[in-house]
Amino acid sequence: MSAVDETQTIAYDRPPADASSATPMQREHATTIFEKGQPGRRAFEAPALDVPLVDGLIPASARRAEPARLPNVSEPELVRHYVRLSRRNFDLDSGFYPLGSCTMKHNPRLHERVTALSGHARLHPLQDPKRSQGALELMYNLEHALGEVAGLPHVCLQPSAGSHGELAGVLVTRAYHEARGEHRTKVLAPDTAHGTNPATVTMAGYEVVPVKTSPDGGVDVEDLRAKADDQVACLMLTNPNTLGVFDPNIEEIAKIVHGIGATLYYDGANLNAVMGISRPGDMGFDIVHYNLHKSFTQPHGGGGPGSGPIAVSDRIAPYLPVPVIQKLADGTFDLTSTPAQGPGSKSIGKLRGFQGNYGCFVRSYAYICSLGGPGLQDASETAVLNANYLLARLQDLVGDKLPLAFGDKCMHEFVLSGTVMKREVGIRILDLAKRLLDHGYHPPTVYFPLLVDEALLIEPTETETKETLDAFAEAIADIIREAQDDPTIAQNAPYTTPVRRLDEAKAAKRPVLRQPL
Amino acid sequence: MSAVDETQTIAYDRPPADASSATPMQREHATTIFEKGQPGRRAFEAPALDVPLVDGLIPASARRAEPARLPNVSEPELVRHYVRLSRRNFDLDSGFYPLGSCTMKHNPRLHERVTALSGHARLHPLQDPKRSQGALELMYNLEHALGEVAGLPHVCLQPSAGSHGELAGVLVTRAYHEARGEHRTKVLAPDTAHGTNPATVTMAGYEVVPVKTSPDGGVDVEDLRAKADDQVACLMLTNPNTLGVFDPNIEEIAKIVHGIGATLYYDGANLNAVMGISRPGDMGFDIVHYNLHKSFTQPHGGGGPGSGPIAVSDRIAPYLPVPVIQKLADGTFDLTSTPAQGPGSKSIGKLRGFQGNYGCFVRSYAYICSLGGPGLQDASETAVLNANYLLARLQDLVGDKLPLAFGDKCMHEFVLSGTVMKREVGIRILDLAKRLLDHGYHPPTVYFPLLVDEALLIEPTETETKETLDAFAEAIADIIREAQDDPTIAQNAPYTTPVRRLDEAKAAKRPVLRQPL
Amino acid sequence: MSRYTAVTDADRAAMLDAIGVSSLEEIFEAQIPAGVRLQGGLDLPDGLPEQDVYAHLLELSKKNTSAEDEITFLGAGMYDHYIPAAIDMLLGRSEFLTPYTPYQPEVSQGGLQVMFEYQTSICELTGLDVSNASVYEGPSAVAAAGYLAKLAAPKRPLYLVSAALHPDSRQTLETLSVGYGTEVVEVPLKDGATDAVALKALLDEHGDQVSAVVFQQPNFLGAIEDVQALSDLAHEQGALSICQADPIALGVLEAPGNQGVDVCVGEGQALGNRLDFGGPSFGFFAATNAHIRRMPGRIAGETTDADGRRGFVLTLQTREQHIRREKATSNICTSQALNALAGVVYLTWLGRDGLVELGELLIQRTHYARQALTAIDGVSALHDQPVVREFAITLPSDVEVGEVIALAQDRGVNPGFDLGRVRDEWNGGLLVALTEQRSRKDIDRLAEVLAESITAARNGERSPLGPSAPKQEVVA
Amino acid sequence: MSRYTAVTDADRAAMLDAIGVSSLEEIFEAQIPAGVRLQGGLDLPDGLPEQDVYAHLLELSKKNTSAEDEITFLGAGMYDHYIPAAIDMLLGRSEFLTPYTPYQPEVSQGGLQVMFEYQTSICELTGLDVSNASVYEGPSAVAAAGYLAKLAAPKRPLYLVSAALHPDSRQTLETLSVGYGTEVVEVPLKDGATDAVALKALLDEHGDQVSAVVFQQPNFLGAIEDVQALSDLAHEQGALSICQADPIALGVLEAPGNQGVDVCVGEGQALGNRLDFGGPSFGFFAATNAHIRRMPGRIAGETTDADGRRGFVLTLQTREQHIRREKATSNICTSQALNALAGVVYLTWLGRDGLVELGELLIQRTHYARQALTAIDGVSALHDQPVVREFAITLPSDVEVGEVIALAQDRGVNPGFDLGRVRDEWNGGLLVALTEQRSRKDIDRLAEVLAESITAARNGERSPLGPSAPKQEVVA
Ligand SMILES: Cc1ncc(COP(=O)(O)O)c(C=O)c1O
Ligand SMILES: Cc1ncc(COP(=O)(O)O)c(C=O)c1O
Repeated sequence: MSAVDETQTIAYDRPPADASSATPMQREHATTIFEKGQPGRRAFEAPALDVPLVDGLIPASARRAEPARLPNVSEPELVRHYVRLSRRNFDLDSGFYPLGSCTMKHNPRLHERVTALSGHARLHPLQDPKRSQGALELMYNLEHALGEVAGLPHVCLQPSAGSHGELAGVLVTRAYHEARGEHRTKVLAPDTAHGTNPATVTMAGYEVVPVKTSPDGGVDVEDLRAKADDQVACLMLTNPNTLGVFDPNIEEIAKIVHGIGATLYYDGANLNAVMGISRPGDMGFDIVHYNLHKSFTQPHGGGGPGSGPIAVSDRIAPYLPVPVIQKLADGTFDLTSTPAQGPGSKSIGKLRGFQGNYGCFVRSYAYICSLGGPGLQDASETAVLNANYLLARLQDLVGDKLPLAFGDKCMHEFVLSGTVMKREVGIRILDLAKRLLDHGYHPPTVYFPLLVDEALLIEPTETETKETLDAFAEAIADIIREAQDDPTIAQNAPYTTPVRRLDEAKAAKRPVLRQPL
Repeated sequence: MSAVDETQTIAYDRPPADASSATPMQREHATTIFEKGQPGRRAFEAPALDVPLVDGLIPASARRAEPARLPNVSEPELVRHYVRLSRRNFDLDSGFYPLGSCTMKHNPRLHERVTALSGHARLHPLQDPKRSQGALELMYNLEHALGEVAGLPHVCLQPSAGSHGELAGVLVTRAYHEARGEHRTKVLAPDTAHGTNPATVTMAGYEVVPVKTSPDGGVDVEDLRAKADDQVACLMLTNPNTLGVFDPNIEEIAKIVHGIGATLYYDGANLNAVMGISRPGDMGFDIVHYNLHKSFTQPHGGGGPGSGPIAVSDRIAPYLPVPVIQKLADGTFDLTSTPAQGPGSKSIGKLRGFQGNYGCFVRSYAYICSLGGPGLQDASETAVLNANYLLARLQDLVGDKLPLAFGDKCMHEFVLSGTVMKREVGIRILDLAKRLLDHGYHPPTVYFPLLVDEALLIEPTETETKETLDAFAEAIADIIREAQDDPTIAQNAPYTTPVRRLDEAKAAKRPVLRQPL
Repeated sequence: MSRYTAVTDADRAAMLDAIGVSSLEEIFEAQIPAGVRLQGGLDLPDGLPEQDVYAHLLELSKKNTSAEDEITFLGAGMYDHYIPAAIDMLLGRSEFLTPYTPYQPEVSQGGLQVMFEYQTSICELTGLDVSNASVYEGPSAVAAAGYLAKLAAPKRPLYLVSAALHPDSRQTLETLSVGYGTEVVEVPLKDGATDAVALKALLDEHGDQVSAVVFQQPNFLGAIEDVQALSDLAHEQGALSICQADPIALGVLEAPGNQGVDVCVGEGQALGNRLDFGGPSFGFFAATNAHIRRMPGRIAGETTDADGRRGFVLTLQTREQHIRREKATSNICTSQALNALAGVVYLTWLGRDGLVELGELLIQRTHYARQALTAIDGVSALHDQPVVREFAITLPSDVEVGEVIALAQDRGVNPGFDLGRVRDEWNGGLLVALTEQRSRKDIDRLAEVLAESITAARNGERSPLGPSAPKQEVVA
Repeated sequence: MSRYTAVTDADRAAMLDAIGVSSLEEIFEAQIPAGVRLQGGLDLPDGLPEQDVYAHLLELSKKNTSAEDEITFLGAGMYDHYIPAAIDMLLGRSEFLTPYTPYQPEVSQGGLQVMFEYQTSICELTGLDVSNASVYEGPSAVAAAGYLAKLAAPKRPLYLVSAALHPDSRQTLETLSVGYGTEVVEVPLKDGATDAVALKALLDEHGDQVSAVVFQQPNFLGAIEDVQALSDLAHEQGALSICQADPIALGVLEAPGNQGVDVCVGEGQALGNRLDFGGPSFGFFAATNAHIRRMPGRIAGETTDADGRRGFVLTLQTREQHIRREKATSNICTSQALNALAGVVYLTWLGRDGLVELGELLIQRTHYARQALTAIDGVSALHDQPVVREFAITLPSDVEVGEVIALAQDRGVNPGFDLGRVRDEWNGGLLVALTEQRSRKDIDRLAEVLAESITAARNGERSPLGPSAPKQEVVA
């Protein structure tokens, strides 16, 4: 399951004709924890009852009739089950994971260590601010650093992920307009936008109006002008966008949006391209969300937790969610939900429980302390260098089959189009992706952005070595070469993974969403 | 690499005829960390020089001419290299590991957590005893508990592993005799003894005299009598012995040994069979060593660390290694290397640095606190039950091919003989073991004890489930059935491991013991 | 180059050469308009070696008073349960910690099966048909349930919300429903529990305007609600019954799914997740089959592979933003997979019997504590409803709750949450929470310290740190 | 049944049935003589739930003053270096933590390659040809080296041992050599370093009786020895040169292998291992090719598999106890694989440049500290030899070192090791050690506190805990 980034490897063989070579994992029938164990087994032992036993404290009507049918397993069974399950995952620590738009950069273990310190890990969210000064100081410092990176002064750490930040952003936009007595109805978003953008717009009670993409990969400025009217509350952009293209007309776009009194929203998922190089605030964005689990290396956890703080300009600040952190005259910190003025003074309210995903703040703060300003800039520069190098290698090796979709350079990621490969070689991007699994790589993002047919969105990140990029490019070339001889090999891939290609249609047709008991 | 202990599994397939099914791990060429990285890369950053720089502090003659040629890698490279290496290991948390004589029982993670507490993990060995009272109290309590299990009052925790404990045991025996003006020259050990016993005897300056094993699997009492003379300093036994046989004549043996004024030494590697059931001290042993990494679940770490405390009777106590822990009148604890009387007052001296493998003490102490007296007894009873059950299953399934070497029951482990299988089926115990790897099991101990041809020494331990034992027995039966059709399959196994059978002769003939640079 | 990057000067030269540029600057110049380039880099300090960062974060952690530094009875939504060591190990495994959402199921069976097992355990806990793979956290889960009700009944612009719903849930629901224009009407309490009579009146008044009735079990004041009654009332008017539940309490309380609840959600922190000053944790979300296609977020489902092997995939994705975009049932993408893993491992650790035993232990110790505290002169029960693991008392009116808490903390005991921070009508109230980590000894100590602190406050003693956090989250 | 076992009553019944007995007791009765059966079980308390054990072990840990609780300059063999977080993660991985010795190489390539890489790094560090995969710890490694010398020259019953060899190494060597009858003769010091003239005299006197000369680099007092000179003298009389070295210091000091040393051993704790109150750590053991077949313990070697792939196995096993039994070169079996893994990961983390940078930093800070302390009125250097990371000073004769240390610890600083505990002639001596975790600020604080404590001791102030550990490990 691990990437082959060594120079010298044993010649790659044909995949097996039959299943005769099933690995131990493939031979193992997937069995859930609910199918294991026996009544009476246990991993937990309750502390002794050390108070007098009193009956009838709970009315019978409220009492549970049937216990929840949880598993009955010993601790060794529990540990072995989940350790073995873990080995059925591909992970970043053991292989290259160039999943576009997700910024799969190295997760330093220092962050797990500091987050586990009891002063952080066992701090109750409702602890008196006077007795949680370390946490508030950390959050205050993180807000400052994030604000500097975005070039916007006011930061709210509360949102739980990028899409949550988007929702916060659109809701503060709404509050901002309403406060001015304006009831706008539409939000613009380019057709390259991530699905969370339009989904967010709907949840915030706006109508989504898509904006076309121009041949250069940026926003079609004419289309934008045409759609920019006084009913538009906001334009949501990511820059560089999901094509890895930095919008050449960003300044013009900002003018147009501000011209109609709308806000310009920055989807920060691609911030890893521009830290210390170009700041959304300087581009004219009013609101930015960050994905701490991308640019600031919060481990992805198999799909979270994440954290999606937002930063805003002065005019938006009063509407920020509460609570807000304040640094008091005496240098101590406080947490308030009713600030007299400034950020949060006309708050949209609370966006979730407590103060946000503090554990993620600790990690990202540690990361910022480790890299510092120069280090963050180096990270983005290297991310862009790695992406352009891998792009060059791939164009050199297989450019005729997998051309770049837009432009000739990229920022931190790039999109190849598989249409030629599909036509001339006979395999789809999906087949290429599945065959990559046999080579020990996690495939890039496929079929996104939707704008590009047979899209392959590749983001290597700054933490990978040149050796790894070279080996990955070779692997893609190998697969295409192999497919030119025999496309069925890739079409039937993968062969060496714990399970082979899975029937997603069947799963959706007759949903089995829990272990039957 | 994980054991298949589920009831329902896809029918086991023939192994591949060729290497066409190589897994990603098999395709990967083993590359050492010294072959990775590039000059200039680094995972470490030194703290800033915060004192005035002074030149010439070290004479040029003493300075290193050439830096040690260590790797140059970034942190991501370091992490990925070792995480990937780890996945080339079989481990107890993901599979059944019935390695005879090694007691591969479950390692609770609680022990890693408590050992990591800074009060334990960052405690300096030379800290003033008055400021390390927690550690001394823990060691004192552990000594008491171990003494109770062995039935011998005086415990020294210092030895670093079983063989180190053996050496300590033979050296205190020597000191004991010398103090009585006797200069004995021989130590007896049965032919079933583990290699460390005779090796220890030699290092302690004694001659080893092997004692025969009787048909019932115990010590041949007549042979013992014949060899028991006044030159014998000690008899080293493990009981149950490495055949899993509890010596029926243990009382008689003790009489004989004490009759000639020798000491009776208990190799505690098999203590997991008798905790709370029978105590070495009550059997007449004078000296016992424990393997905390066996009976008391210190994780094995790929070959250590371990810990081999010893317990002794009153007459031996004065010779114990120093330092010794003392509980003072005021209830506090002290560590002394010069006790006025009692244990260590005529000490053989120090056996190693400081006080022993404290980190192991913490784990084993936590284990004893978790199980308590009843739990330790339950552990041994269950270990014996599991062993006898697995023995019964195997005798039922393949008893004609793999008969039990001695007796008809066993204690916590048992030895099968593969001579019939070799003759009738045409595969050796080694082939069976290697084929088990394809089934996702770690094989039992093979070719030990030496007394039994084609020996297979199986110790399931108490922490395994009946389901696992059943599946393992079936796997052995499958392999023998498969071999009856075609022995070459097992003879060429394994097929699915990261590497196939390795050429050990080649390794020894032209030793390559380091990465050439 | 930092310790996390690996491009040496030699690498860079070779790479630029392959790209066909002479400098990295060329690449940026070619793409980024000069006007938006940042000059002179970020105004942030230089980076630090690993051990300096460790030292700094250790120092910050020591400025916090954690549950390891005091005997705490603070709950009100998050609880200091013991987390088994096996969870740390499993969550620390690279294979669980570092992958992202399982977009490639063939190499994500571990994570997908965990989701499937998680969904199973949540269905068992709530007594409902279908669970998703997690949402952000408790209050977000309540808001998500509200949105589901909105999707189910777009023409019903009201939520009836119990006054004893967690204030964070209440406020989150309000904040997020502004966008789509649903409003919140409060249902008052009667002796600490939701007033069924008042609810009926409100339902009669607003009838078909109400999309859902939202309440909490046990409620914010620790009281056990009559879930069946509240659900029946809601259904009579065609509204959904939405219940936020404490998953630990569900070990002993009837499953909401068996009491007419349509959507049961809650805060998952108590299930094997750290306090972490409030997050990350996870929100669980379960509903009846009727709402399966309105569920938010990821759902894992069972299927088979090309060779017929059992396997798992993300399914029913036509609900989701990456497919349906503006028509999605939710905008959620990254959720809380790792925290949900902790949740299912914790529930497995407890096991069928353990979950019940834990609940029974809490009921007994909580009763003992309630007796001990209300025995203090001047202290009374804020309500007399049955409780599981949390209860509310009223302190003497001549002392400031914030002062008493601060004085108790100075004595090493955190007695609980100042209810006056939430509602004026609860001034003088203290919410006290138990976990299995609070022994009888701890409870006795609490009673002792609380009595002492009340007297001290009366005698004008003041904490050097000043009173505990003043009112600031007032809802009403 | 405990939480670690899984045999239910139903399982037991089925298992006993399969075995063909009616009770477990039958199995024991059949095998264990009644006379040696334990009646009534063990006299130990009942077991405890996980969280109670955690609470108990946490309480014990808080009774210790660790390097996290005070600014410590205590070294004398083990050092408080920072351990990178990556090491915790890797050592915590089940795949490294839970297997045993790699008896089945096909499923142990991870551990075996780690041994191979470890051996490579130790060879690089020591400048010697061959390294084993670890022995127990430092002093045990010295004793093992002595045994190798005994095997190499069975007819030479003497070791000449520097008075500045670590006292634990000296005593361990003495304890273990009693058995095979080799004796230790001490080589005196001159201004803190081994006296070459005295060594020559001893060699001339004992000539062919000496199997090895044993010394330490830097020595116990922190002084850098003239390794080449000592080795040359040993070789002149056909004795081996055995050097115990501080692996951190070897980053800046000449490799012993390049200075005539035949066997270089040492304590590996400083390489990524915790203090752990003294263990587990590991001992490294390297020698010239001449002694390859006399090496103790495990050695990994390279080979190929059936398909020609590169692989690793345990090799040269004919040296070992499980093959050669009484003729083995050592009795060692289980050694310190996991600690050696930490060692090679730590060295890789430092890297080629980092190891040198660390050494240079220590040299500078140590010099600064030496200046600062000897500037204290009445304090003088115990010797003037160049040092790397540890140095010895002499406190004023009118104060008890133990008292001063205790008073300094009361003030939050542990100033070092009381040399009087080891040798009367070192009474008044204090051994001070540095690591990269002790900044200039810490050193300045040390100087301040030490001066203060000396004055306090003079003025008759006494630590409530009494003086630090009194003499008890006196060698001479
Ligand atoms: C471009 C873009 N926008 C928004 C998001 C949503 O972020 P999150 O998953 O943290 O909600 C993503 C993440 O996949 C993304 O790639
Ligand atoms: C019977 C027996 N005796 C002694 C030993 C040696 O113990 P250790 O490896 O801890 O030195 C072992 C361990 O393998 C053993 O099985």
